[in-house]
Amino acid sequence: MAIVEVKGVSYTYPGSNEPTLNDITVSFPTKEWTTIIGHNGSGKSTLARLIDELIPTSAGEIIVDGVPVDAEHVGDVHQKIGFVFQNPENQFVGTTVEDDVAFGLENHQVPRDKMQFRIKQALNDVNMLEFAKKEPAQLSGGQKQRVAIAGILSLRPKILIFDEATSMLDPQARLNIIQLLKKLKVEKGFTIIAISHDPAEAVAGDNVVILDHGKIMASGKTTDILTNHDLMNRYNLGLPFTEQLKAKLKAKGIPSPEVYLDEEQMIQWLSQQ
Amino acid sequence: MDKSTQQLNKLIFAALLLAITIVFGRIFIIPIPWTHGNVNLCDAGILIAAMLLGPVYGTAVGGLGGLFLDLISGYTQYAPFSLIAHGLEGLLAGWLYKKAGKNKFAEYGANLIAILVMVICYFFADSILYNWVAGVLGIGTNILQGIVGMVIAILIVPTIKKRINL
Amino acid sequence: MVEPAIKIEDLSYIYSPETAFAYQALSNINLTIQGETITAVIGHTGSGKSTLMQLVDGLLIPTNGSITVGKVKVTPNSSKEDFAQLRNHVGFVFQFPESQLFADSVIQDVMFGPLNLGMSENAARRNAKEALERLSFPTNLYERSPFELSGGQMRRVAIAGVLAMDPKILILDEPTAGLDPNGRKELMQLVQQLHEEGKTIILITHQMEQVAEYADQVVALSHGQVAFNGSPHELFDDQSRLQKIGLVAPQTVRFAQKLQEQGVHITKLPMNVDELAEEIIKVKKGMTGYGK
Amino acid sequence: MGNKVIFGIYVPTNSIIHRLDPRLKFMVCFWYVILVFFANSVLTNIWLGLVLLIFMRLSKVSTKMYWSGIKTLMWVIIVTALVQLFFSAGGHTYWQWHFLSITSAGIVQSIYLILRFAYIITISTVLTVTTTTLQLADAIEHLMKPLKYIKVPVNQIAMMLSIALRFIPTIMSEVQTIMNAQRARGMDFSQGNLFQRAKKLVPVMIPLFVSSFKRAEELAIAMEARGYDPNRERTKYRVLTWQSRDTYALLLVVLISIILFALKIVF
Ligand SMILES: Nc1ncnc2c1ncn2[C@@H]1O[C@H](COP(=O)(O)OP(=O)(O)OP(=O)(O)O)[C@@H](O)[C@H]1O
Ligand SMILES: Nc1ncnc2c1ncn2[C@@H]1O[C@H](COP(=O)(O)OP(=O)(O)OP(=O)(O)O)[C@@H](O)[C@H]1O
Ligand SMILES: [Mg+2]
Ligand SMILES: [Mg+2]
Repeated sequence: MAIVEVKGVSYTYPGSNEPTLNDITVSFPTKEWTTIIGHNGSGKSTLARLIDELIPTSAGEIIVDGVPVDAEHVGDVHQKIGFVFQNPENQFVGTTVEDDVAFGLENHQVPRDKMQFRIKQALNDVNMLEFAKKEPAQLSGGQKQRVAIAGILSLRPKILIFDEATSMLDPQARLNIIQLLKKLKVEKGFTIIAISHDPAEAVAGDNVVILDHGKIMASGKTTDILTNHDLMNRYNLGLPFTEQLKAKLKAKGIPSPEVYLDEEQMIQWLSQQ
Repeated sequence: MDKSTQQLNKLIFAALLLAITIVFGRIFIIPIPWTHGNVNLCDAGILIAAMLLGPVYGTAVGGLGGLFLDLISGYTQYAPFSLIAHGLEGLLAGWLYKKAGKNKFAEYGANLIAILVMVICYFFADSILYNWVAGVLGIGTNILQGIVGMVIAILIVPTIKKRINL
Repeated sequence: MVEPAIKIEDLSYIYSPETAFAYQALSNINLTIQGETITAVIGHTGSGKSTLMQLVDGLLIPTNGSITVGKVKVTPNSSKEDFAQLRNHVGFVFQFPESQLFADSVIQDVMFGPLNLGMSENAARRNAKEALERLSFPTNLYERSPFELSGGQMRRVAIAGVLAMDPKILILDEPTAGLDPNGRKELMQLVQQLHEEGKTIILITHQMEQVAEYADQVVALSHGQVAFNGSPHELFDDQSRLQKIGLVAPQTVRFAQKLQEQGVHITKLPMNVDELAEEIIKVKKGMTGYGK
Repeated sequence: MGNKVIFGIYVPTNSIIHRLDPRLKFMVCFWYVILVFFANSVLTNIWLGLVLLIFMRLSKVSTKMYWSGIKTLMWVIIVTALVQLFFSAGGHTYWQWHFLSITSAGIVQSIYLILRFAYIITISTVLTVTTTTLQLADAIEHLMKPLKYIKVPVNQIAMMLSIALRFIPTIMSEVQTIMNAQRARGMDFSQGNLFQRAKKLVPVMIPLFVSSFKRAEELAIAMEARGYDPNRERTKYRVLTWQSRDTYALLLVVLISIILFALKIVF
């Protein structure tokens, strides 16, 4: 079952003479993690913004959890989708952490007496409860990104979209956020759409979609796509670490299993040889 | 882009220009030689906001900027006057600049009138709070501060306009 | 033997001293950086990397201690001219340098630095063109506004702006942040090339893979102090120390260490995937040879 | 993180004055300035001075802080007071030269004038050192509310102010970074006269405004994604609550005013 269906969508920015997205058809399965990868400028952010009605669809149709994405249903769509962006600084609206989480609740006209509980719960889910009174200048990038996640969790969406939400963080903070997402997916049953230009981040998900110059080039199970070295190299995406190793070993005459192996599995396989 | 998005973009940009104005007022403080006075660059921020976003946002950035700058710097007594002085400055700069069209001299004139009104407002503020002597003493630095702000605004507004599409 | 390019002695730095918000960002740093090498500066966020490098470029005045670059030495009491001297020797490419572009054309922006150094218009233009050529920046874009370029191109212009001042020492603060894998690869090749042309490079980075692959020397900061200073090999070899500084070894090293735990005998810590593959093959070949 | 940018002149001492409702402090501050206009006798001036001293003590903020507020305006105060001294007539004349004179009335008037400066500046400082920027903004927002009835878009103005406050530290460090980056390219900001220095800020301001515009675009999209619509009503999380201590403080101020007017009328 797909919770987000994109059918024949094209998009051209006003004032631009080339389409940024060209006849895109793709679906995102319920309660699974799908990663969209592609080079800088391939149209990833544009696609994500269309899904959340942040820019209006000009051609084609998008359905989110049974609701058509159009001007009439903006409120519904925003309610169903939580969106985290790349720059932690530019999405922190409140003057303190709790104010920032409250921002979305205020917009959705949640009464004040209900807010307190939901803010607390959301901050607790991302391990930031003790920072509730802090100002953004006192937080690191990774902490701000956690607050952004809490901000959308408090709105109880079904779908989370992450547009390169970890790309401005240091590796440790990045790892922490990915762990957090994995946990949320399993424990709360979210559907996750993550955007990245780093295939190493795709390994955390179930499915991968490759975007190149506004077209879908491939989509399928993560394990199938990432092991397809021809495909990955054709679009200049670089390979995840274990696949790089497999490629080098193969070139030196040591063939390894065709199926995708994560680090643990790879070590297992190597040490058993 | 649809209309409501554009409206929101403008509002947020105005908010950031307001932040810039307050920062300019607090950190770009240039002492004037031979006096104990100094000028700050908040007028640059206000004039730029007015020229980029027009009279409505010009008034908002000017008024709120002047008001807030006084409140956080410990000049609460001036706050209501600054609200009016810089609010009018932003209003006039935005409105007259629009009227000026592409005429360079009219643009300068618009800025000058805005500054002049600001200076007059402060003259009354000091006169009301203390006496006319204090009012007269303020004129020099206020004019200087306005002119410095105007020089900066006129130097950079054309360039910025090319780089952002409002 | 090249003489040390930078010598730092007992260096400390305090932000907003004598206020309620005073913050000691660096304490008691002692360091030597050799000429014509690539040195990586690493450490957790807020460890003081950018602060240290701004001191080396004479942008901040040390609270204590001294910095010597070539023949120039600065202390807390040095004159403004001395700090300016420091800046002539050292080029600093800030993080996201494209956000500092301002001029009407690419060439004008690159000329800004040389003109500030007092060069004539012609000399500045020559320098700017040379720098842009070295970065293989397309000639037909020289007169374009820098704001009409792609992200990767903007970054090249910004780096050219620093190179045009012809510094002997080049500091780069996370130069690959925000670029896709292809862009990252190209930029690191550029850094390598500058190093081969005789520049001393200091690279601030969070990417341990870059440290392993490119650095001759690593300086790890932790809470404003030098927690490690030596070769990448030494650093990644000692897991407990790494953990204490709050760092993780590159994937290849971690992978090799895990293999060792599983009883696979690896003799040399691999610094990149090629070396790792070679190590594994050595072990395999050894085993199969043994089997025969 | 040590990255707490010094901005206003707020001093965190958590005194009783710090804990009062900012709206109250606002009103009291302006009310006090109005009272100063009524102080034109020895007793009234002493009374207001005494009240002010008590406020200063209660705030637990060092006297140095208050003194620095007066110090910045010292020059203006001295010149104004001297003009008052030499140009006032009345009472006993001690000294005269052409149109300049020193009279007993002149001395008294200039002393009152100095006190007026000192009182007004100091009460302003009391408000600022005891109230955080955030509280000031909340107070302004609340005091603005009645303007709704004359069609002023109060909600939008409040949002503008709150976003501006949030981004002041961000913009401050951005300014510092851009300035440092241009200094690294050989720029010297501290040389030259007023206008030359202003001109040198162009390479700082252009990147700053361009990046602010990009920031605004991103921020607007992020806000829209979280359901923000400038034309729609919103509920409110942060509210100011009037405490009983605020009522007591208010009563005290009423008492202070009554005493002032009593002193004026009786003596
Ligand atoms: N607001 C806009 N107006 C006009 N063109 C735009 C706009 N936003 C993006 N584009 C263009 O559309 C194309 C796709 O942009 P998009 O942001 O979707 O790419 P992306 O895959 O997210 O890239 P990145 O990895 O750099 O984030 C680019 O060529 C970009 O220049
Ligand atoms: N202008 C400033 N005023 C006060 N404190 C500052 C200032 N700049 C930096 N700091 C503080 O000094 C410490 C060191 O900062 P620095 O920027 O050098 O760290 P860094 O190692 O470069 O971190 P990152 O990896 O995040 O870039 C941090 O705790 C920071 O908050
Ligand atoms: Mg994108
Ligand atoms: Mg740094």
